[in-house]
Amino acid sequence: MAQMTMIEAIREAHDVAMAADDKVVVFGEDVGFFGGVFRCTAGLQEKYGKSRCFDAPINESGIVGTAIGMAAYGLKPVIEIQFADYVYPAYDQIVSEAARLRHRSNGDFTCPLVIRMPTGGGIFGGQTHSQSPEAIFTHVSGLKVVIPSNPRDAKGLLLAAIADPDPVIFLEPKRLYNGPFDGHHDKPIESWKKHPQGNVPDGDEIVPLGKAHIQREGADVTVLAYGTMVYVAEAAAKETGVDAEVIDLRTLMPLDLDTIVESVKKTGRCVVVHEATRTSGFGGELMSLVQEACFYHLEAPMIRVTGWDTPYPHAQEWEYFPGPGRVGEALRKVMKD
Amino acid sequence: MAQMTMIEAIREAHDVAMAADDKVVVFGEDVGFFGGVFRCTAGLQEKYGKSRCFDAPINESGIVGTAIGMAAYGLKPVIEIQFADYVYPAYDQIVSEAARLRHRSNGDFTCPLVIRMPTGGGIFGGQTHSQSPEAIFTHVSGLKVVIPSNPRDAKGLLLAAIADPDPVIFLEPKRLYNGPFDGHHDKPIESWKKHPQGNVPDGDEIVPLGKAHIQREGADVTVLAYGTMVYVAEAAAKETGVDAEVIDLRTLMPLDLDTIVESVKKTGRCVVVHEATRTSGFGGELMSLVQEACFYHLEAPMIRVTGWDTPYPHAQEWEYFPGPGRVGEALRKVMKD
Amino acid sequence: MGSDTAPLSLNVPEPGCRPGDTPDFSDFEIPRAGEVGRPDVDADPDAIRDMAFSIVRVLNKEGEAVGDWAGALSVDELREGLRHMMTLRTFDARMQIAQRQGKTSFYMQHLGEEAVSCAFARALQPGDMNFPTYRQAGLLIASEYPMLTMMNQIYSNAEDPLAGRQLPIMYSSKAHGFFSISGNLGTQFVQSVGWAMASAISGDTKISTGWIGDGSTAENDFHAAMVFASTYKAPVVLNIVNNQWAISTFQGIARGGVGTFAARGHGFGIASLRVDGNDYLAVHAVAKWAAERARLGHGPTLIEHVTYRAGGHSTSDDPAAYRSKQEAAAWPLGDPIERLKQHLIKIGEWSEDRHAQAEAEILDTVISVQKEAEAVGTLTGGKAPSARDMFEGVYETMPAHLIRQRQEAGF
Amino acid sequence: MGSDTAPLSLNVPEPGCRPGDTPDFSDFEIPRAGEVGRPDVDADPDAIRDMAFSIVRVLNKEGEAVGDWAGALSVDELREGLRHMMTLRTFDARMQIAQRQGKTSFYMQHLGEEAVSCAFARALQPGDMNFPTYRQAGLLIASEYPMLTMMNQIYSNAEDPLAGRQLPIMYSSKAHGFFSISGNLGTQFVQSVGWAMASAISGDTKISTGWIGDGSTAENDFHAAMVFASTYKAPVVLNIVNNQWAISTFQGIARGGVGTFAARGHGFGIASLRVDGNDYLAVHAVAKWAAERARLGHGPTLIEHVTYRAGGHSTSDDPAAYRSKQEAAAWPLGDPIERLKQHLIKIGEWSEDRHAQAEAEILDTVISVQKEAEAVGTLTGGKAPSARDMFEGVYETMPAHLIRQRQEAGF
Ligand SMILES: Cc1ncc(C[n+]2csc(CCOP(=O)(O)OP(=O)(O)O)c2C)c(N)n1
Ligand SMILES: Cc1ncc(C[n+]2csc(CCOP(=O)(O)OP(=O)(O)O)c2C)c(N)n1
Ligand SMILES: [Mg+2]
Ligand SMILES: [Mg+2]
Repeated sequence: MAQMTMIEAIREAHDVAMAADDKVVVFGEDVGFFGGVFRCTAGLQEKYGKSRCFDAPINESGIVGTAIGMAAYGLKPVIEIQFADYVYPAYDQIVSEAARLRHRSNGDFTCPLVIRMPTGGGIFGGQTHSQSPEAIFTHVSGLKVVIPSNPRDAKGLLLAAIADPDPVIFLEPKRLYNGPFDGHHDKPIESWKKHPQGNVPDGDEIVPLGKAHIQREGADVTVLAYGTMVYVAEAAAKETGVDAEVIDLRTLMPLDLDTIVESVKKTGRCVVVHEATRTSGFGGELMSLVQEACFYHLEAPMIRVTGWDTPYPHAQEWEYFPGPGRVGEALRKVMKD
Repeated sequence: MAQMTMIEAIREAHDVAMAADDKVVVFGEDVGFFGGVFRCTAGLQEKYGKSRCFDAPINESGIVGTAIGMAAYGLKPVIEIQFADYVYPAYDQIVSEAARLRHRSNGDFTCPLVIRMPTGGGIFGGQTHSQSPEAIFTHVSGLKVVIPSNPRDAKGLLLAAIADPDPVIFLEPKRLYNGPFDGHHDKPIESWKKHPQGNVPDGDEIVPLGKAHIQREGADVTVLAYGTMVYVAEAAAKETGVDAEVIDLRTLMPLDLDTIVESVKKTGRCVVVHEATRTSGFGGELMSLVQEACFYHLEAPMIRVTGWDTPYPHAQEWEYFPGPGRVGEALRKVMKD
Repeated sequence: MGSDTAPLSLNVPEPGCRPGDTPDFSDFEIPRAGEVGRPDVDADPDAIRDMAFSIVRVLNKEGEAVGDWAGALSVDELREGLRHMMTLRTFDARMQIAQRQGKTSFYMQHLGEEAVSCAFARALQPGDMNFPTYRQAGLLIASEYPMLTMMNQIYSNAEDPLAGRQLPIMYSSKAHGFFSISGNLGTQFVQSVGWAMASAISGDTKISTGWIGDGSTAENDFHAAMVFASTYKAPVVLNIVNNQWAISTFQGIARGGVGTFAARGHGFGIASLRVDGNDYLAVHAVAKWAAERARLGHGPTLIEHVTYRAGGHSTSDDPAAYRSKQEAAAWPLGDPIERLKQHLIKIGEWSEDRHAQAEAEILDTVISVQKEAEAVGTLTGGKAPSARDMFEGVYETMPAHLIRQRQEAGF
Repeated sequence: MGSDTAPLSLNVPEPGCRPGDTPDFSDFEIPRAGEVGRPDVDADPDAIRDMAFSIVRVLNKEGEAVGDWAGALSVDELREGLRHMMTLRTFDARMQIAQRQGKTSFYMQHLGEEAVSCAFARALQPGDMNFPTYRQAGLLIASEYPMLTMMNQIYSNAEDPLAGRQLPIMYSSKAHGFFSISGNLGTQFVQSVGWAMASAISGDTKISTGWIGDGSTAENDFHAAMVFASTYKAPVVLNIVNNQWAISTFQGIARGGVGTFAARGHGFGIASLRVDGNDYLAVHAVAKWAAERARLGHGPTLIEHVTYRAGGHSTSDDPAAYRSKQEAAAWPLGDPIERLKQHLIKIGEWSEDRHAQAEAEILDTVISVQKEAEAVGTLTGGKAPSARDMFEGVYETMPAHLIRQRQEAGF
């Protein structure tokens, strides 16, 4: 076990996977010599050589397109999109190609591929460094979608994603890279170095895809969250005193519906939190699944706390970001309804 | 008034708009000389000249990208993507540029642009001519999303979309181009030529964006549908004898929530139908909105009838397509719950 | 300047000839067969820039094979090549009819372009991988992929290797070096580069080929392929099949009526050349050169195959609506089957009689395979793939939500 | 061949020099100033292909303006140009510090590249439209856009013309012919082509310019711009600013270390040339030529501005981690301000004293504007844009769901 940041945990997952299997190759913009703008791949080129970790041209579509060809060849590309906001040029390659290859070729060709990207806001990155596009991936059959919320999970889930035989979208909440941010932007910054979830097992232990984690047990209301919102939800529960059960979904596709349903059946109430814009966000899917499975257990309308349906603003970041204030309000409301 | 197919109605909307305003320009793959693979723009080049209706290179991203530049200049481009399945290469231009231009420039530049595309299945088009990608657009702040289900609406909504000052995604259910298909693929094909909704007003009358249409009044259950599913839902109601109120949403963004809520409050039950894959489809959003607004009125769990979470298959088209059988089953079930 | 200058106007390129016009290819510059020399396979791309503006040709008007690029194939190989092209043409004709009879939903033929894929296939080695478009079935025919399997896929019957999931003709065969065709234009061009990079990363000796149509060179993935191929010197042969037409739009809409498609390689330092796509010998010779270049580590080649789409774009299309009916006959590079046949006759290795006999045999074979396929089923009758199967293969292991959906569907 | 051939390996281009190495630009071919002639503005792109492999230069080592491209600007214009560049550099330096002080979140400077945008601006006319990247603020400075407004935007304060919604430096000013910068690389290159097409469609006389960095030429939108510009002969000037580096990757990662970026135009029949981007006179002359060409209906031009990014990529970046600290000083094309200053001194129209005085005046002005802006507010203090405003302008008319959300937000 070692105490590390999420960046270090991600780097270590790469390292473990590359050491174990020389089919694992890593590339993306600035990931080679420099080790990535967030340093998640630092040291890998030096250790594994330029043909296993290299810089790519600034062409997200080409990065994914070539990685699909490599995956079809039999390699395991783990690629980085510099910010999730820049994944859209690659959307066609992901949707029309990576996601469908196994199905349309009846297993003749497959696409084991991990597409990593920093996601979410909270860093004054404005509209082009803050977006949370998970819903446009969860809608696509054939993709898996993972979003860790702490160093321990980041390492274990990334190892699981690399081992997975299918394409995995791996979203890294950049505001959590260095510490467990709870949305209180005016308080001192915390570090993973002292946080229990910053304690990361050595070796190649995976955290399985498709399993949620109960971040905080509670009896009164179930909060479904992922990424940065896990810590915001935890803070909101603490601050309001509402006995919320906070579930960190970890994998959005496939989703751990059993854990969700069990919790909601117990609490009878549900709040869904995400950073992404509300309409057609993954929260809509979550609420639908819950109402389908738990209709007769629900004691109050479910509530969504999300980013507003506007582009992500720069100056108004903290009015946009779903912080502990807004989540806390929802907790109080759902308990009153 | 004239009786026409949806193709003719769309062509006429172009014609009316181009005659009224020489800022309206039309382009896309094969839309110029040939008039489009579905013939929706036939005759326009001859009538308005090659600089107002022209063929484009096979580059969906470039088609949208140049159209954004034209819209910023002050023109009103109405462009065609040959099939909705081919819109993904243009997704970045749509999301990062068209949708955000007004907001990020604080109104300094705007993007009045209509992006038309045939959508949906039912024509044995396999995975690349059958998809329904509406949800990936409704998730994007700054876009409007329209989907007509009959010639009358197609003309009126397209005219409204062209008049709109913001970018509009205009989805045309290709299986409805020639007749009101109800999902009974083994029955003789019907034509718009005898259907009341094939009777299209002359002139420039618009059908406003953001207003749903109650296609069939009913007391027992509200069915939310759009595109081809409107006729499937109507057929299912007829065949099951369930007194369903079928709402044709017509515009998904902005959504006519008032009409929906009023209906569900009346019926206490709700079924949502779409062709798109289920997970993170627009149905999830609809069910969430309904539960948020009508929680205390709902007498049974809402049900989604949708395409399965697989790529759109070729040979298994009719097992995939949500036909009147599957919708009818949902109606019966929601009445029993 | 400014307000003093004349109003601007939009240039919209027009083909030389529309329905009713008389085709005129007199502007189309065709070098004599043998005129373009064969550089060494390690030639510096900058040293052979002129090849992007000329056309490699081997067969002359008299049916003789001339110049540096001639002589790579034996007579037996040439006769086999002829048989491949004839088989592809017959196969196409039968399937085109089958579609008209409602036995499948869709078909696309190769009429006039048979040499491109049939001759190319011969330059590759087992283990190499093609990333074809829908108009390179010759790669399968020439590598002895079973016609029966092709038909089963076209009919989406119970023996369809793709289980009915994919459109007809969007074949896939890893064993035959034929990557799964997607149907989205351009996407696979860059994947071929990735596959080649993977071979280089792995220290392997395999190469790959990418394929794209003239119209589809406009797609952005074309650029991605060029950027990655040149940056990493990938062992890939990138092929543009310029058959003059996309659907209703001519190649000028993809390149503005200036330059050549091959010249696109120059901005990337990629070796680029054009070849007479209706000349079996020329296509093969050029393919061999480029494959060797790639395999020896000299990097990518961009080949523009100059040919003509003599048939409709697909079964959904009637070309008489947008181009002259005489255009195909006026096409100056002739018909690939006819040209190879004449060459073989010229050198005394073939005759009209043997040709007629081969035609009849091939037709017989195709018909009998067709009967076999139809005995299994067609899109509208016989044994179909299972509906249950549609839920398989979305992921290696079926996740819970798909198991639930399959149950809901009742399969 | 095949199993007999040597294993392949991946070619990953490397810059000439990494931290610790001694920079060596001896391979970099620089023609003498005046060497490249000035063709007519209606020149056939094919006739001037060599221009894509050379560099248009006007100022020689002695500070003289020589050759065909010289003589386009008056002394007053040159002095004004010098002032623009000095203003941009001073502005950058102040804002870079302001970011370090936490007054804004982010900044990007132009150090070493000031000539490109400052000189280019002068070749345009009112009504023309630029589609810039984040590194062409000289277009604003040189067209007298108020510095105060720029700072208000950088500080996201209550007077920010973009209401705090957009990142600092992502300016927008229709009135000054400066299209709203998005921050996504490449996307706007093709939009500039669409804008130019619109001018042509409308029978207007306006032209547009597109801008892209060397690294960003790898983006697919570059291709879309080329395809549409060439097909429709759009009145657009497409500019590649090759400042040798993207973030940590050198230009070889975008072009494989072969060819030139300008040569990318050849495959499209687009007039293509390279210019000394650190030579104010050369940039202006070339820009004027290309603008005239576009305005007269002769179609697009692709210009590669050869320059060097002497500073960090942005305030988030420390270039010492990936390149030699000596590289900027070793850059053979020198510093644009220094070169224009020397030219003016050489022709007796400027002096070290006047220069020092101008420097002081400019700094004074910038500081006083900065005080004014800071009196309104910075990102972390003073008057901020309203939160309510974030909900405005998503659409022209606010739809019901946004009104509900704004209420929910409590604004
Ligand atoms: C991304 C995408 N856009 C559009 C289409 C529709 N489409 C299918 S084939 C075709 C024309 C292709 O022309 P070309 O590349 O010249 O190939 P050819 O058919 O001549 O071999 C078009 C526009 C598609 N399949 N995919
Ligand atoms: C689509 C997209 N991908 C990646 C980035 C991140 N990024 C911002 S600037 C930059 C480097 C650009 O280099 P270049 O084009 O040479 O421009 P320069 O900064 O040198 O002017 C990168 C990778 C982005 N902004 N947009
Ligand atoms: Mg073609
Ligand atoms: Mg650069």
